[in-house]
Amino acid sequence: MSDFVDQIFVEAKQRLLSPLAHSPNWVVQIASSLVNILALLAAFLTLFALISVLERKILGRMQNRYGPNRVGPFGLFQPVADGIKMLIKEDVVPARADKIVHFLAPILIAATAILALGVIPYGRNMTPFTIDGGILFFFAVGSTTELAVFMAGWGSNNKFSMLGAMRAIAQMFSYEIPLIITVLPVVMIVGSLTPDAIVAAQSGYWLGMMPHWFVTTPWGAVGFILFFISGLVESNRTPFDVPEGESEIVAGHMTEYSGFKYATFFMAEYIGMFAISGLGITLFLGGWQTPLRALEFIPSYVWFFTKLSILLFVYIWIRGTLPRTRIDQIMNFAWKFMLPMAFTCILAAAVWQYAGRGLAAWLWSLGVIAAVYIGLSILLDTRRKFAPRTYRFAE
Amino acid sequence: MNSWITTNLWLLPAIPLAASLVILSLSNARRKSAAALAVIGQVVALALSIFAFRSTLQTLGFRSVHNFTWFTFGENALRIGWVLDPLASVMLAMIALVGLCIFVFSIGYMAEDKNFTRFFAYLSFFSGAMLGLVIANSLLLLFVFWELVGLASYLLIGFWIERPSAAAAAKKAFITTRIGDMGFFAGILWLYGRSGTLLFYDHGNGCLESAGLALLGASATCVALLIFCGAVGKSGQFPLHVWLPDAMEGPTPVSALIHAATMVAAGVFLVARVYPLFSFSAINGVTPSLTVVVWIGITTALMAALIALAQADIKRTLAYSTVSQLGLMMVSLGVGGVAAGMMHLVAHGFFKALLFLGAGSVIHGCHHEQDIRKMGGLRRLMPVTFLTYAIGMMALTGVPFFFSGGWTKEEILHATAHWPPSQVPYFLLLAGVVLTALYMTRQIIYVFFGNRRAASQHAHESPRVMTTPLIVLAMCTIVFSVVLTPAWPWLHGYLMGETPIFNMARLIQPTLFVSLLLVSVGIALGIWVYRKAGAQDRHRPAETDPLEYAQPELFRFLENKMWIDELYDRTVIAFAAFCARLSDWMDRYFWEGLVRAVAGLGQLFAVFTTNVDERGINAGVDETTSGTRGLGRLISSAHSGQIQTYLGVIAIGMLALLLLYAWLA
Amino acid sequence: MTPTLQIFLVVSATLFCIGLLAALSRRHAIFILIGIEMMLAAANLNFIAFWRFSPQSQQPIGVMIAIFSIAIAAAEAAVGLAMVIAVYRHFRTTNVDQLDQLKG
Amino acid sequence: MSTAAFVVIAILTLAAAVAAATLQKLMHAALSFAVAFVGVAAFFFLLGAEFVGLVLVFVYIGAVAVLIVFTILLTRRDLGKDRSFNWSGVVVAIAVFGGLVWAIFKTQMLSVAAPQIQPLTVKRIGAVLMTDYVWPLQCVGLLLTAALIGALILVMEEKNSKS
Repeated sequence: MSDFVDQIFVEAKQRLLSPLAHSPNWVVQIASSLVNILALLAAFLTLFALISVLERKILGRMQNRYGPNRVGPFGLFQPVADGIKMLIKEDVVPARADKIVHFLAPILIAATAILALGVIPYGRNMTPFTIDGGILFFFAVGSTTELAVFMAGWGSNNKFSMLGAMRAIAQMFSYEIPLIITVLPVVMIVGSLTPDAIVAAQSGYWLGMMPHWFVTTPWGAVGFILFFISGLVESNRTPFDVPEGESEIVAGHMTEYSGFKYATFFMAEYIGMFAISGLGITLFLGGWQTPLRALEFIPSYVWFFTKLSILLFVYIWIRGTLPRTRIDQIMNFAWKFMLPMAFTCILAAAVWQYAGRGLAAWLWSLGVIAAVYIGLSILLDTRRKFAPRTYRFAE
Repeated sequence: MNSWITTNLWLLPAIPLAASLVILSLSNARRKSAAALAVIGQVVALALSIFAFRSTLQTLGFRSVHNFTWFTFGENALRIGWVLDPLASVMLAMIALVGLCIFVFSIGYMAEDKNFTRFFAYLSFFSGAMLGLVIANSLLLLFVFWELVGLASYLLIGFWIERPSAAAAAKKAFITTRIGDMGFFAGILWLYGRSGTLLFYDHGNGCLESAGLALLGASATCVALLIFCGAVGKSGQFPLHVWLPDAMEGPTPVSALIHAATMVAAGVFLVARVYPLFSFSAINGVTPSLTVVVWIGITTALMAALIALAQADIKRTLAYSTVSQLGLMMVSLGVGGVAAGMMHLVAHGFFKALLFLGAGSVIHGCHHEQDIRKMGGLRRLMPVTFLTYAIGMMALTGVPFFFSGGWTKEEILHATAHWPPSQVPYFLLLAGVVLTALYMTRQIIYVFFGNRRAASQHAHESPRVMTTPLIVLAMCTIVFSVVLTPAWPWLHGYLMGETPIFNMARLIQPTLFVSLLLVSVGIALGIWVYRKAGAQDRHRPAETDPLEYAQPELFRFLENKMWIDELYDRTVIAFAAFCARLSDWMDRYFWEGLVRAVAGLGQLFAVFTTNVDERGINAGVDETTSGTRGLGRLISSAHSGQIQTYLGVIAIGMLALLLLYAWLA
Repeated sequence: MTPTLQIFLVVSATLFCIGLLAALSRRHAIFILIGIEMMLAAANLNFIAFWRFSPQSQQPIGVMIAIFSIAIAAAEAAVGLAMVIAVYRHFRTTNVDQLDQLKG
Repeated sequence: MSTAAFVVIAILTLAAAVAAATLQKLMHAALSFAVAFVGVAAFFFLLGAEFVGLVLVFVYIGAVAVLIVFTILLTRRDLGKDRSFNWSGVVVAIAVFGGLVWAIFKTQMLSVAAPQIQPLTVKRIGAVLMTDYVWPLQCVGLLLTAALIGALILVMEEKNSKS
C-alpha cells in the first residue's frame, strides 16, 4: 500500500506513456521529457504561488500585522490576482536599451532556474533527468544564471541595473566557490556525482533511529551551514540582497523590467531558491529519506517537500529577521571565512572517512573543524568590523 | 775581550743621527728643545766613546771587528762592519769632546739666528756621520759616511743661504771634494775588483791584511794613490785646497768643527787607516805613493803658510793655517810617522777648534766684523778670549814643553829628519814653522794689541756659554801634552801597540832646541815687523799692512792666494764650460735631430696604421654593422606588432603544412 | 544513418575557421580572445570525436586531453582578459591595430 | 546518436559561432559566443562525454563568458561598434577551411561509424585522473594558480598610475 502511494507518480507517468509503446525510441524519450517538464512546472509554479503568498503572510505575522487576506480564503488567491495584474500591465522597454538582450535575459534566467530543478530526486525513482554527474549539471546550469543577470543589467541601459548586475555577479562568483567546495566532501564520501547515488548513500540508521544523513556528521553539519549561506547569496536573498537593495539601487538588475518580465525574474528567483534548497536537501539532509524508520510508511516525496518547506520557512524567517549587509562585508566573509571553512570540511571529511566513520572518527573531524574555526576567528580579529567601508565590487 | 760596546758600536753614529732627525721634525720655535736634544745626543756619544776608549785599554794593539753581510748579489755577498782599535777610539774621543764643546758654544753664537733648530739638526747630523766614518770597517761604509759628512759640510757652509757668497762657497766645496772623491771611488772599485773585499780587517783576509794585500800585488800603489785623491780633496791638499778658505763663509762653529777639527782631518785619518796599502812592499819605509804624499803635503804646508801671511780676514788666516797643518800631518804620514801624524791630528783638533772658537768669540764681540785690521786692543775687553786664544796660538806655533802642539810638531820634525830619500822636506818644514809663528803673531797683534779701531769700540766679552768651551779646550790643549812627551810617549805607544817607557832623559833632544829657536825667531820677527801694525807709521797709512808697504807685489800675490783660483778659472773651469757648451750644442742640434728623426718615423708609422685602421678595419666593421642593422630593419618591418598579422602568417603556415602532409599521404 | 567521424571533423574545422576569422579580421582584442577560444573548442571537439570513434580498448585519452585543454584554456582566458584590461588602462584602447609597440 | 540532433546542434553551434565572429556589437558577440559553446557542449553530450560537456559549460558559460562580458564592461570607453573588418583575414580563414576540408575528404579512413561503447562514467574519469594523469593534473592545478595570481597582479590598480 505504502509502496503504491510512494510510486504513484511513476505509475502515472508510465500509464501516460503507454500509448507510445510501439513508436521509435526518440519519440518516447521526447515524450517522457515533456511529461517530466510539465510535471515539474506544474508542481513548482504552484509552490511558487503558494510560497509567495505564504511569505507575505509570515512576514506580516513577524512584523505583527496581517498579510494578504482579502483574495479568496485566507487570501490564498492573492498570487492569481498578482499574476493577472502582471499579465495585463504594459511592458515598458527603455528607448536606449539593447532590445534583444533586454528581452532574452528573463527567459534565460527562468530557463536555467527550471533546468536546475531537473536533476533533483524528489522521491524514490522520481528524478526527472538522470544524468551521470547531475550535480555538475546543476552547477553548470546554475552558473549560467550569472550571465543572465548580467544580460539583464546590461540590456536595460541603466546605471542602477548595471550596478546591481555587477554586485550580483560579484557576490555570486564569490559564493559559488565555497558552494561547490562544500559539495565536494559529499561527492568524495559517496564517490559519485549522481544525486540518486548520494541519496542512496544516506539511507539507513544508527541505533535504528539516527539517520545516516551527512548533516549528522561534523563536516556535514558545517558543510550544510556553509552551503545554506551560499545558497542565500546565490538566490540574492536577505541578508545578501544588496543586488536589489531598494534603498540603494532601485531594484538592481530588475529596475527596468516591468509587467510579465518582472514576474519572470521574480519567479526565477524563487525557483532558484527551491533548486538550491532541493540540492541542499539531497546532499546533506538525506534527500527523500525518512528521518525515522517508524515513519517510513509516509511517501518519500512527502518527506522531500516537507524538508523543502522547512528550509523555505527558514529563508523567510531570516529575511524577516536580519538586516542587509554591506557588499564589502559580504566579500570579506566569502573569501576570509567561507572558503577556508569549506576546505576544512574537505579535510574533516577525509579524516572522518579514513578514521572509520565511527564515533572516534566523528570526534576527530569535529576536532579538526574546531581547531580551524578557532584559528580563523583569532586571525580575523573582529575589530576589522569598524574599518572604513570600501566598495571594490560596485565601482 | 768583546765588551758590549764593541758589538753595539753602531750606537755612536746612530744616536746623533736620530737626534738630528727628531730636531728636523721640530718647529722653528722650539729652540731650547732642539739645542737640548743635540747636546744630549752629543753627551751620550761622548760617554759611549769614553766607554769604548776604556775597553780598548785592556790589551796593547787592541782590535775588535764586527762584520755582517749587508746584501748579497749573485754568490758573493757585500759585507760591512765596524772596527774598534786605538786609531778609531782616539778619533772618537776627540770628535765627541770637541763636538760637545762646539755644540755648547754655538748655543750662544747662533742665539739670534732664525734657523736655530735647522742648524743644530745639521750639526748633529754631521757629528753622527763623522763618528760613523771613524768606526767604519769597510771602505764602502767609510765612503758612505765620507759623502754624508761632505753633504753635512755643504749644508752648513751654505747655512746662510741668503748670502750668495755662502751659496757659492758651498757649491765650490762640494764640487771640489767631489773631484777628489771620484778618484777615491775609482780606487774603491779597483780594490774590490782586485781583492774582492772592502773590509779592512776580516780575521786575516781583509784588504789591509796580508791575504788581501797579496791579492792586490803591484796595483796597491795605484789604489793607494786613488784613495789619496779622496784624502786630498777632503783635507784640502794642494791642488784641491781652494774650497777650504771659502768654506769660512759658514758660521764660525761650523768652521771650527768641520773645517778645522774633524772633517778636514778625515783625509789624514783615511790615509792612516789604509796605511798598509801605502806602505805595502816598502823598501825601508819608502814607496812611490808615500813619496807622492810627502811632496804634496810639503807643498801644501808651505804655500798655505805663505798665503796665511797676507790674509786680512781672521778666519781665512786660520783656514790657511789649517791647510798648512794638514799638509804637515800628511808629510808626517808620508815619511812614516803615522803615530806622529795622528797625535798632531788630535792635538790640532783641540787647539784649532780653540782658535776658531776664540775667533768666533771675537767676531761675536765685534758684531760680526771679521777684518782684523778693523780690530785691535781687545786684550782688555775680552780677557778670557784673549788668554785662551793665546794658548791656542802657542800650541799652533809649537811652543814646546807646555803645549801639545809643540810635542807633536817635534815628533813630526823628528820623523821627517830621518826620511831616507832626502832632507829637503825637513828644511822646508822648518821654514814652515817660522812662517806659522810669523802669521800667528801678526794676527794676535792685530786683534788684541794696539789701539782700538772701528770694530772694537763697542766690543764686549762673550757670555758664559761661549767662554766655557774655550776654557775647556784650552785645558785640553795643555793637559793633553802630558801624554805626548817623548819622556813618556803614552799615546805613541798606545797607537803603535807598544808599551811606553818612561825615560826623563829623552825629554831633551837636539832637534828640540832647533825648533825652539825657530819658533822664538819667528815670534820675535813678527813682533818687530808688526809692532806698529794698524797704527800710523812714518809714511804708511794705518790701513796698509807693513809687509804690503814693504813688498807690494809679493803681498798682492799672496793676498790673492797666488792666483790659483784665477788659474783654475782660466784652465779647468774654462775647459769645463767649453765642454758644457759643446755638449749643449750636441744635445741641441745632433741628438735632438736624431730624436726628431726617430719620432718622425714613429709618426709616419702612426699615420700609416691610422689609415689602415680607418680605411680597412673600421670600414669593414662599419659595413658589417650597417648590414646587420639593415637586416634587422628588414626583419623588424615584418615584426610589426600586429598580432593579427602574426596569426595570419601562422595560419598560412599551418595550411601549407597541412597541404604538404595531405599531398604526401 | 548516423554521423561519421568525417562530419564531426568538418564541423570542427568550420568552427576552427570561424574562430580564425574572428581572430584575424576583428580589431577588438576581445574578439581575438573569443576566436582563440573557439579554435580551442574545435580542437577539443576533434579530440572527443577521435576518442569516440576509436576502438574502445584503450584509456579515454581524448577526454583527458580535452579536460586539460579546457583547464588551460580557462587560465589563458583569464590572463588574456586581464591583459586586455591592463592594456586598456594604459593605452585607453583595445584596438589591437594601435597596440603595436612594446613600450608603454 | 541521431542525425537529427546532430544537424540541429551543428546548425546552432555554427550559426552562433558565425554570429560571435561577425556581430558588430561586442556584447551580442560575447553572448552568441556563449551559445556556441553550449552547442559544443551539446556535441560532447552527443559523443557520450557528458562530463567534459558539463565541464565545458561550467567553465565557459559560467566563467569565461562572464569574464568576457566583464572585460567588455570595464573597457567600455571605446566599446562602440567595431565596424573595421579585415578582409584579408577572411581570405586566409577561407583558405585554411578549404585546405582542412580537402584534407579531411581526401583521407578515406575517416568515414567510420561510431562503435558501440559502454558509457564513460565520472568514476572512471576520476580514477584515471588520479592514477595515470595525476602529474598532469597537479601541473594544471599549478598552472591555474599561477594564472589566477598573474591575472590579479595584472589588473591590480597600480598605485600612482599615470591615467
